[in-house]
Amino acid sequence: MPSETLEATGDVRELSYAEAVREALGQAMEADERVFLFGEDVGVYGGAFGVSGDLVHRFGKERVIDTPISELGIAGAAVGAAITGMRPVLEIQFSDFVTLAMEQLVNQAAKIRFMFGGKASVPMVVRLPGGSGTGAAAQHSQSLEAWFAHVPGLKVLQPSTPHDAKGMLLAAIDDPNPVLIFEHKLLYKTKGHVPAEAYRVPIGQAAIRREGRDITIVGSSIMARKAEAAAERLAGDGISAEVIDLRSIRPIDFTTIAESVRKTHRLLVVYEGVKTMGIGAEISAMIAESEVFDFLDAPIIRLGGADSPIPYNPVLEKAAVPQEDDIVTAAANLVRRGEA
Amino acid sequence: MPSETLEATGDVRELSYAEAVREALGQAMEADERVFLFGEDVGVYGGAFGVSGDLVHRFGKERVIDTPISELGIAGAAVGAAITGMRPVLEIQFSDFVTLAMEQLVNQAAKIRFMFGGKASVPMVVRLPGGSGTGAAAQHSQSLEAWFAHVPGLKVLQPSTPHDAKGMLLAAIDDPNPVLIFEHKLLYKTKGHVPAEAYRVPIGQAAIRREGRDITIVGSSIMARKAEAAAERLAGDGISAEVIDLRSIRPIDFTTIAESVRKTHRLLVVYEGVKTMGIGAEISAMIAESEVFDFLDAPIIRLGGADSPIPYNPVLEKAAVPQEDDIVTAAANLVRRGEA
Amino acid sequence: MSARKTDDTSGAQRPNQRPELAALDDETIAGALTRMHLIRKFEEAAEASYMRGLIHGTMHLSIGQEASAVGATLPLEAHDYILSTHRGHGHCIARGAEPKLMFAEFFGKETGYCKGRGGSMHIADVEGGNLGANGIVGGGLPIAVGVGMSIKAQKNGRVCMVFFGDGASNEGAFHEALNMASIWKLPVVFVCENNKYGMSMDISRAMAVANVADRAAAYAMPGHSVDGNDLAGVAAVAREAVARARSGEGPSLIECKTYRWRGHSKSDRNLYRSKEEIEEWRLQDPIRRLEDELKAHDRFDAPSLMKLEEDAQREIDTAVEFARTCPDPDPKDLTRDVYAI
Amino acid sequence: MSARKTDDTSGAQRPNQRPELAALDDETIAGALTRMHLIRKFEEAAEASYMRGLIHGTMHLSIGQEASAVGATLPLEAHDYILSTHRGHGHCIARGAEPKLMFAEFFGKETGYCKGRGGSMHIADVEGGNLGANGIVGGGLPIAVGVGMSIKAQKNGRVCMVFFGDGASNEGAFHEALNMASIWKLPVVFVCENNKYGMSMDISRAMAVANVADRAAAYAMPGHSVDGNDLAGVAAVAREAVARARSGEGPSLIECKTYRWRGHSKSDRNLYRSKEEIEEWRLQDPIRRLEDELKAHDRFDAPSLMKLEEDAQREIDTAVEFARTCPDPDPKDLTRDVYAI
Ligand SMILES: Cc1ncc(C[n+]2csc(CCOP(=O)(O)OP(=O)(O)O)c2C)c(N)n1
Ligand SMILES: Cc1ncc(C[n+]2csc(CCOP(=O)(O)OP(=O)(O)O)c2C)c(N)n1
Ligand SMILES: [Mg+2]
Ligand SMILES: [Mg+2]
Repeated sequence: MPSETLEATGDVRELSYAEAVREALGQAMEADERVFLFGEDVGVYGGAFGVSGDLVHRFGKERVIDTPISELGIAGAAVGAAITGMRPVLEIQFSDFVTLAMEQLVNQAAKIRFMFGGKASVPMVVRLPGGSGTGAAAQHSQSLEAWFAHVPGLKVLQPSTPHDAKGMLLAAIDDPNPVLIFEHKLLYKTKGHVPAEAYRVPIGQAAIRREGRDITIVGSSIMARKAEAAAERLAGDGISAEVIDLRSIRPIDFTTIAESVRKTHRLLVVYEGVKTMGIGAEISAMIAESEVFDFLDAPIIRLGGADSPIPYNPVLEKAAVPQEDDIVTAAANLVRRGEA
Repeated sequence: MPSETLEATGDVRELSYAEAVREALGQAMEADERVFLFGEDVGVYGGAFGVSGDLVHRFGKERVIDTPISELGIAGAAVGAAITGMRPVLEIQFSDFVTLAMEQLVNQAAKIRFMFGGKASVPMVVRLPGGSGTGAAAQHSQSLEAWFAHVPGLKVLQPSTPHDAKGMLLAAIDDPNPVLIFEHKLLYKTKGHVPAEAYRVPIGQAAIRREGRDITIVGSSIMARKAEAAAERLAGDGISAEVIDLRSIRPIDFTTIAESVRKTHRLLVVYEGVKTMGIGAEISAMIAESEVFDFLDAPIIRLGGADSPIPYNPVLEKAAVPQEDDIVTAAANLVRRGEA
Repeated sequence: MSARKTDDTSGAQRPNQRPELAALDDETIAGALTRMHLIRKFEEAAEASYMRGLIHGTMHLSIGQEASAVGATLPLEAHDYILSTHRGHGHCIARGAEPKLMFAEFFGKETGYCKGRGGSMHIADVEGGNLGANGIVGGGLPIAVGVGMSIKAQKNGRVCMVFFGDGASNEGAFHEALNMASIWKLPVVFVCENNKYGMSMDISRAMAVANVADRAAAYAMPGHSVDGNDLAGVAAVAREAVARARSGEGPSLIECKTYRWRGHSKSDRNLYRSKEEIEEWRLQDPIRRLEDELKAHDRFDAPSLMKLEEDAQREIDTAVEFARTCPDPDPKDLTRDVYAI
Repeated sequence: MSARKTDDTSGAQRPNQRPELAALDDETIAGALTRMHLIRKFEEAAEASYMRGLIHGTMHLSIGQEASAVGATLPLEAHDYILSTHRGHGHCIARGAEPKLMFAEFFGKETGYCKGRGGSMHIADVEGGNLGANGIVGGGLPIAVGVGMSIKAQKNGRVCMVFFGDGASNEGAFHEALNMASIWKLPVVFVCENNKYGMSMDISRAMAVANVADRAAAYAMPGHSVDGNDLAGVAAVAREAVARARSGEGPSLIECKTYRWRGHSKSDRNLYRSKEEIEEWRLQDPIRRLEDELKAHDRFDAPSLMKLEEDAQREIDTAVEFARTCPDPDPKDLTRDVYAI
């Protein structure tokens, strides 16, 4: 994880992704009494994925608030708290349940500032654990981030490392706009170096995880990690892949991607959400309509989720989203195609 | 409207888009007693846009059902009716309010068949008036169809002519899957030739509205009509534009678009939804990753909605979505760029 | 109008009057009447502007409902919050908004409350404690919960009053919001303006209980059903609910039974109700009722009442003129207000 | 067990017994007990399978809640519908599902009820009247309204029973669904299994009323709160609600007060409740309570009760074995069941 060690300063420990998120929450609440955490079972239960952990014991029930099972209501409560001076951080227990809260996030949170002529702001953060791989089936495994990338007024993040999980959450809490953070459930237990201080990772900047010459692989969330692993294997086959971790999907860091493609002439985009209308479509389209188009030596290939809900059976479940092997194969084909 | 006169047989009248939808509803209800219509104010009020009109008087209150203002509930009711033998047609008064019904449409309607191993089907239709241009501001003017094109299990249509409005609605009612139909509010009063019989326009087929050589313009919903008008003007400037009316955005008729681009070597996609992550992203990406890529002589350009909520002020409102002039300019630039 | 004034007498000096009316001193009454006139005239001018093509979108007029907007907000203090609805002009004016800035918004002008971005359905004045109208039926209800959470966390002693319609009370948002406000004892006052219809849907077809206030029982909160065309009655109930909220005892649900004289919006052909019904309710005009009662008790004479009305008309006329001459927004600023920096 | 049998005696032949128990003849009781055992054994085997790594995802066990699933469904007829929840194994079995096909689903096999696509949280048997478990809390409630609309339109005399938890009753979906079922007098029975917690949230923290059934008042529908660990009591209340639904009088809300012995799901460390509380509720074991009562009235002797339990255990053991040996789905069929053709 080169970029992490690069960005780290001061006291650096190994933390899990979940611990990194918790540390950010704790530091934000310590630093700013406007910050509070709420959601279903974030209190004594410690969060469905153990993210909030002991925070309720550290900050009390007034600042780590268990809510009833009322997703629309709690999203609206975040909006109300945000426009009146608080900095709410809301956890939607599984991102799939955000389907119940779309009204408040899309019609209210995203639009209030604009509708009010810039005279209000809505500084709220929503954390949304998502993704497949846990055998939780179709209603607990979705990757819905693309929807929100379509909504002006929102910011949407997908940190893939413990380092970014902490730094981007702190940046999101500082941000005067509504920010949604999609956290892949399979990442919670992954470990990485995390500085102890309260640092920020700027919103809207992709990270180059590995430099390369032959192909650019843009991955988001867990797919950035899979792309890194795939790049390692591709190197063994003599293919030099540049790996970009998208990190922010609204706004998207077009410049970093464009510069890379200008150099490698080939682009592969990997994401877990359903391929059709997933975030890779936007990245592909951005490149295809830019001046970088002229630098492309091959079609822009997307690897995304299958055209099906996420199945329960683990074999099917794996088949439904891109795997490391798929990335290796697609990248190798693309490089060879360009050479042929 | 060449394709309409081409497809029409038998008794053909001029009807408005709204009348065509109503005729389809009436014919479906006459032919099949499983079909019923429900939604807010679809009864004696006749629908917020007058679409259901007198249907309650023709079919009675048991089949044209006014509902309370409970969007999540009525979407769920459609699911329940569909899986137990009915053919519900639900109107969501403004498509913006579908934000309240996402759970039932996305987690239930779209996934039930799959989650149940193919042992159930969910034959329901949801009609969603959408789009800007009526001064209804940010919460009553959205174009949210791209979200649903991202959801396997759904079908999503955007008919742009009275002919298609009728024929696609009848096809949707026949379809054993959940079908969402986004109707642009500004189209309701537009007129066109509509055959009297109960014909079907197949789901998943785009329509070539005008043949051309220099550039392919794909438009969806009202933008298909604007593209037609723009093509007429472009012809005056010696540019021969092929205009494709997308009509169906899930599934998308890739073949028709690909064949056209293979011929014209240039692609412009026009849609009203927010440009970022709008349906044009998918069309662009589909082409950019296909063999057609090698036929492209210029970048794929998208014209979509601005990166803002829809404003109230009419001047701003117009500026927020592509206009005929924008299409003419973009197409001309693209053709010239390819030639330079 | 400040709330402190309204409590000065407890009606001791006005023994013949019912206590709800007696509780309001003359200054308060004059202020309330002025606002009711302003609302009525605002709506009439809005309608006229629509006819003259000055307005682009649709609008929802609250003529006939003035007592509920003005009465409910009467006990609020300057720093309290309101959240309003699609039928929100009345709430805005009741909360003290300036009609000229409202008209500017209505006409889509850069000088409007929302710089022409919001229009009729989104008028807000966050600084002034009006957290906004809402185009989504029931949309303000969950937001009110969060405002209540803010107030509690900030211990600033404020109250949040959220308006909604009878139709809105069938939205899931209603249920979730009232439940949360109740379990957390938030300082929120839920004011349902039951005007008998959600668009074309008669309340008796839309719900099985007789009163929206009956639903308070599901949240163990007080529910009051009140004649919504009686300014003094509404104010009395609101005073109790606001006091309860402010003292930390939790939320209340108030139902104001009233009626909108106009159609739901401009597309309404009134097919779902009878002329007779409309006529009957016009006889319950909340402004005339209050004026008549005041005259009967000799608290105001006809000329002074007339003056209040004429002053209001003048303010509205000036407001329309102001708004008409204001500049449109510049299209190059389209995305300016999307994100805060 | 058919519902007709349960009504044959009205307890005339069993005068010493409370009427709820007397109303159930021996065959009915034996059938009900068998199902309760099957549920308990199913859950235990599910848990064991999880420990042995045979199961991929999570699961929600209903041990301790058997009387509510079996009692509520007892009055249903073969063609009636149920809709279930994430904690739905019990409802499935109560409705007559075959444990071996349930286990096959649970193990993700092609032979499972959902061909391995759904898993524990989505077991359905549409042909058999089970319209599916649901991973979304409260997700089945609005669907039940539509099922009720179908029944009414088709005039087929069926009833739809929808299960949900205490936590689910704070979802907006609850409110919208109960309201619609009520205004349209739909043949729906709403059965809330109040096991005191929504995951870690104690019901007393999640709502301000004492009983979920109290909320029925907001929809002018009968609300019954019943000891959910008393099979006969639950069945009696359900019989009344089902009869009411079937006769066109409309929906009812039944609240079964019960308790889940296990954690919410496998990740639960029971930090929000005490060992003592769990112990207390274990003493209220719905199966032992019923057995004891039957023995006290000499309706069944110990050996025959033992036999019912052993038979159930055998069926479950066989079911697990069957399921283990079934084939996995073929990845090439991934998208086969997405669309109907
Ligand atoms: C979520 C949502 N559903 C539907 C509408 C369309 N609509 C606007 S106002 C209205 C009626 C609202 O009735 P009520 O709450 O009683 O308020 P009233 O209009 O009577 O003041 C409807 C259906 C909407 N704006 N938002
Ligand atoms: C909409 C939604 N929100 C949250 C969850 C996560 N979740 C699953 S079960 C559960 C608790 C449900 O409580 P209750 O309704 O009382 O049912 P119980 O688990 O007690 O049977 C929660 C929060 C979910 N599945 N769906
Ligand atoms: Mg109303
Ligand atoms: Mg529970």
